[in-house]
Amino acid sequence: MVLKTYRQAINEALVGEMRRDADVILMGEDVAGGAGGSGEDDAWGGPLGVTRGLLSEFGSDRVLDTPISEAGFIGAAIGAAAAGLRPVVDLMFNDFVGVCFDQVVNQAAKFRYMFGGQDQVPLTIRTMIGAGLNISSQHSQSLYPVFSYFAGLKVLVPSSPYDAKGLLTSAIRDNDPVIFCEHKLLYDMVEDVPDENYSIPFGEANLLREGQDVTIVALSRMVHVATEAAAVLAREGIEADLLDPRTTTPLDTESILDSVEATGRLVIVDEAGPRCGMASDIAALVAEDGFGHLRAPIVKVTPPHVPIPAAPNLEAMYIPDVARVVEAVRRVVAY
Amino acid sequence: MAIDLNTADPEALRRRLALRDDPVQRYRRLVEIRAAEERIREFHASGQAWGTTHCADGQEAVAVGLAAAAPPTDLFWVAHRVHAIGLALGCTLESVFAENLGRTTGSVGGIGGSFHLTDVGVGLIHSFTIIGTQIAQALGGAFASQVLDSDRVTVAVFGDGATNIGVFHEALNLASLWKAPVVFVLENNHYAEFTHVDAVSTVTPLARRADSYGIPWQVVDGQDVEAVTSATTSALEHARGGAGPTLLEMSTYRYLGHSRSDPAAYRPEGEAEVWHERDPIKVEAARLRALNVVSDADLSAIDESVANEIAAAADAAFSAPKPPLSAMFTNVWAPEPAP
Amino acid sequence: MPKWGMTMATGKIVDWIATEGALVDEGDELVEIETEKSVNVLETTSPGRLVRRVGQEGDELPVGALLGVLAPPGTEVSPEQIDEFVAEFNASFVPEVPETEEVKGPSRVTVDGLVIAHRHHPGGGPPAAPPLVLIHGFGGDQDSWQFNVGEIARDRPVRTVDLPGHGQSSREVGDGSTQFLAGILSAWLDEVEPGPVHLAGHSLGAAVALELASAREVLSLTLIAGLGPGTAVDRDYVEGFITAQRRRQLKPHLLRLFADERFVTRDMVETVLRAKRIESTSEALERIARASILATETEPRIRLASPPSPTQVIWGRRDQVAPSAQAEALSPPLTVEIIEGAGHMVHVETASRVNRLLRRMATVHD
Amino acid sequence: MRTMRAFEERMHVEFAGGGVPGFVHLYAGQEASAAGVCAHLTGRDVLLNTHRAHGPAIARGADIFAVAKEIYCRGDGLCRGRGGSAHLHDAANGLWAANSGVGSGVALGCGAALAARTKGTGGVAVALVGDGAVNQGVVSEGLNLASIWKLPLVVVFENNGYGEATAAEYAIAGGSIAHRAEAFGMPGHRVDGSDYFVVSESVGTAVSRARRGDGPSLIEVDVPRFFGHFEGDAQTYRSPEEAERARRERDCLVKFRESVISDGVLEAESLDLIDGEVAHLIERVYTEAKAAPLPPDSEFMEYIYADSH
Repeated sequence: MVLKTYRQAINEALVGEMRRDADVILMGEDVAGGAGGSGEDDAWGGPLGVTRGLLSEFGSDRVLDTPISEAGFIGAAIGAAAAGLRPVVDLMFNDFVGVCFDQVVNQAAKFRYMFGGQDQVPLTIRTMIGAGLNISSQHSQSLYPVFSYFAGLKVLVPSSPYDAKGLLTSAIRDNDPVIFCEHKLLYDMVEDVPDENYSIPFGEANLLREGQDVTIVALSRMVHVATEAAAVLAREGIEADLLDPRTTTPLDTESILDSVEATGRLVIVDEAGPRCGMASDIAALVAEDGFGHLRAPIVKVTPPHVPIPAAPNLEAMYIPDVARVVEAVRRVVAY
Repeated sequence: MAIDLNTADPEALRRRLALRDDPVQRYRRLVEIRAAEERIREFHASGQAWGTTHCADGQEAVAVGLAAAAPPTDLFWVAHRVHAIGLALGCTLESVFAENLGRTTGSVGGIGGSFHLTDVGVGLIHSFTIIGTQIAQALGGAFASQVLDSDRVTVAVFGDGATNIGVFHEALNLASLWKAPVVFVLENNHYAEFTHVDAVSTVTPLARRADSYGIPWQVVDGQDVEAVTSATTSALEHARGGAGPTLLEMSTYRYLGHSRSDPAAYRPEGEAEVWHERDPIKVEAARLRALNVVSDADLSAIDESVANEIAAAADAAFSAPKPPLSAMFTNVWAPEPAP
Repeated sequence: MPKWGMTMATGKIVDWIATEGALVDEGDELVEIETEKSVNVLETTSPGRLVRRVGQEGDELPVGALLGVLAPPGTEVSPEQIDEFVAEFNASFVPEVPETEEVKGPSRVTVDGLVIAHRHHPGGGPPAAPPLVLIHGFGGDQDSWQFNVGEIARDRPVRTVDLPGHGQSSREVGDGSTQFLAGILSAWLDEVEPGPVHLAGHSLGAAVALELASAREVLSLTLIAGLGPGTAVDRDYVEGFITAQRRRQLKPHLLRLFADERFVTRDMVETVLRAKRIESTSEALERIARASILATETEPRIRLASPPSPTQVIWGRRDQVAPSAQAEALSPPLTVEIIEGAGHMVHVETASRVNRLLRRMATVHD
Repeated sequence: MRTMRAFEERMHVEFAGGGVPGFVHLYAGQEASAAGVCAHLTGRDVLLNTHRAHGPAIARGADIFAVAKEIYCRGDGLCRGRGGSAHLHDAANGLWAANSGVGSGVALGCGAALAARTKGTGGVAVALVGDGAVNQGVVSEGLNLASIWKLPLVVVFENNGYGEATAAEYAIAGGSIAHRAEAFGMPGHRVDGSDYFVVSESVGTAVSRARRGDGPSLIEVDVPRFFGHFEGDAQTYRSPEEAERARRERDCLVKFRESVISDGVLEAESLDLIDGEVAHLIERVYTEAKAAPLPPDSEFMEYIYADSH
């Protein structure tokens, strides 16, 4: 058993795949940090140190610092992918997709489809999601529901170091554009992560806990909030089936529907906003295909429909917490 | 509904006007900015503030020179490294400290944080964390001046990193076509986050890019308040007179890392020391001494009075309340239009 | 309170099966105990009369705590004597701190170029006692002995190991034959345990154990749910297990390993999946399955007619993967135990019974 | 060039008669540009196409029947009916990503060039971009990337005078597109796009430079656009005489014919013969394309994701 951080797990997946396949390249702003300066070459290793050490092993032909020009370098990554490389490109904060939205949703997502399946875009976009650092609403959003809207993109929301390594490995090997959403509050979380390469298939929800009273579906960091809530509830005699979909496209609808069939109750915990999000998407799925099994209304535990405030006390109120999940479950169980 | 530009905090407005014709006040503001950022770093280091913060140590002359040159009716759209320019434009120490600490008396009530300072009353429209956004927005402000037939000039302040993003080029093209009353201020501190400017562009000086859009440009000594003030004054008048935009490249240097977590290991040994020799505070002190405007005792007195003000402002910021829950839901939407 | 599992710290009494005052014989079911990982029945290890049920149903007790008092057959004890015994026991009882070895992970050695993960459990018995080496089955790992190690280690050191292609050992499996696997384990034993050992293997591990017993000095041999090459095994199970990549595909196969579905917990499915996801695992399992499990061969019958060591065979009556009928035909010198109500994972489902059989076999042949 | 022209003239007629789905943008007038570019490209090179896609697709060697069928959104069209007129893409022939997102070709081209260099194929990428795209941020970002990474990329701006309906002169500050190259530290030239030989020479120099590893170049090709921005465009933003004059004075086919005859390279008869063959081919192409079936309903959900490897 080897305890590793989420950060190390991602780094290992990158190293593992770059060693395994010479077509894998890495690009983004400061992925090495220090290009062109006369100081250290790999001074930073990514804005949060995730890609540290890759430059020295793989060289500047495969680890490329880019200017601040997301539309340009993500477009270039798409082109390189279509031409046979497997670029892993760092979009830093997912909020920055605003400046390269066209490249991501009109180019990467549709390159294969609109050209009748002639090509593929084996591209991985790593990007940070999540609130909790008091850095306000242009650096704290969770936009995976936006990406999930677009057919042609695959969207991953790993909630643990083990999942991060396995899913990133699958993402790099996958032949489609994949958005890999790293929650910035998880980078220091540790877990047992094998040294070997391994891959986790897309579209398989992780079942973290088995119970018969309620189904809780939680995504990304909210998985940990829900886990804690489930432990509190278990002490009250309420046993939850806790599912982490891990990938929002493809979505493991079967596991969610099966679980709700057994429990009759559904609570969804999502850090993305309440409108047009994964919580509403999953609620709609169960309302359409699992209505007959429901014994209580579906409850979504999400932030309110507001931008994210920087003030620490307000941000804490914005992010769903254990108490809100516990309360929601009690409500559906008592219904 | 347009924003109301007449809501200046009287104290902030006084602070802004104080720089206009008073070199001693400019010197004092340089000192104040340096000390205030040091205090802000203490907030973070001690865990009283968290999130991140971007300091401008070494770049104070650019901030103070811009504020000294521009009348308070001109509007600034600036980058995330905003404490210096915010304080130069007049934001009070307390409002900057409180915003870093997430208090209601912060410049945006604690909702924005360190890098989103705003005080429209003194012309600080907003500070931006999405690189380059302010360049297009300032152009829009200039366009508004044209439509409204105002003699207001807008200023976009951005870093060297922003000159590679598309919106910089898009905005320069439009500004040139429209002869917009805007001044583009490229604050070249030589590093975009951790990457040296030479690694991400093949053109030197960067300002030469303006040629491709038919815009005049100039490289300015960003360590010297007087040089910045004088170049900016000309550019503002050029724009105000209807002659269109100018790109000013302020050559300066960031003493510290990109953000509070950055030790700046990517820089070569000795590089910072060279710039320290031309520290903007040193340069200005030497000038004032040479002109016999101040004595050494005056300079010490300034240091002391700044320190006292900072201590008082920090105390005030700490004693201000944290925002109530209702603040989270305020200003999501503009008020309903009047019937 | 028995110790079933290396990290087990406490157990909960679910149900007393034996009534107070009842005469019980070795192997009789005494009490049902729930741990974090399973519900299992504790069996009597020596005959006597259950004179006191100390722990009550619903009690959660630390490992080693007093569950009840058994008086030797034919002796009479007064309630006062029992009270005194209980008081004395409790006065001196200090709950043991659970082992942290599982958290540390297994040790690793390199044998013939392969990394082999293994654990040594010194236990509380005489250190010089010949150790028992446990070899897990196809697709499992050394942790599948977690309900057995603790009890057996009371008598003697226990060694567990991950076979090549399994657990945290190398994915290199040579030609996948039992000879190759046994060769690696023999080299491993040369390194860590050169002296005589007792040996037990489950399923594929039984085949490897039999091969190993022909190659080196083995004091006793226990074959659990497997007889070596030629054991009749359900082909669909083996192939389904290898190809399953997802929880929902794998679980039906794991359910076939047990008579009682409750053993197939979320944790178990996840653990197996995690091992299977490691690069090259499917290829390794495939190769082993082709060479060692699905190949048909009659030789073991001959070999078992005169086994290389004293040998016992243990099987679950309700084994759906390797039918127990094939054990019924065996005759002395083999001893054969077919356990009612247990499936293929007989050492997990009826851990207490299997532990008793393993301890006795080793003690008799030390 | 004759095939491109004939294809578009016929398309103009067919579109007016109905039956051509979607938006169609005709390339007529600009043929010397595509021909001049493609003359220097080999199989390992990539040409990034624009939404004014028909001409460059034909010039690059895509099957003209499949091109026509794609424009008619037929099942065996170049892109199986998923793309239509503006999205012609022929991976096997190094023709890429005709694109409605104007300017994207520069960024995508950077990627193609990066891949060629990383994989050591010796290939270059040529991105065609219209004058309307020159002010897109992604173009600036792509030019900068190509410059700092010294990519084997040639960016060819086909300046046909109008970005949709807006005059290039109105929309482009700084005097010319070629002048933009300075902002990115690369060579930039403006050439007469009605003269095939001029275009070809300029592109040839730039492609050789890229292939040598000396980095990117920018070429502004000044071309006339004979038709509107799209078919159905009444073109009220320009005087009727302007297009007429362009046809009269800046027709690359006329210039080519005059040039090769006066230089004694080809005889008028051989050129007439080619024109006749082309007319015959175009007739077959349109007959076949119109008769081809639409994509089967059963393939509705195909080509969204690649199969994993």
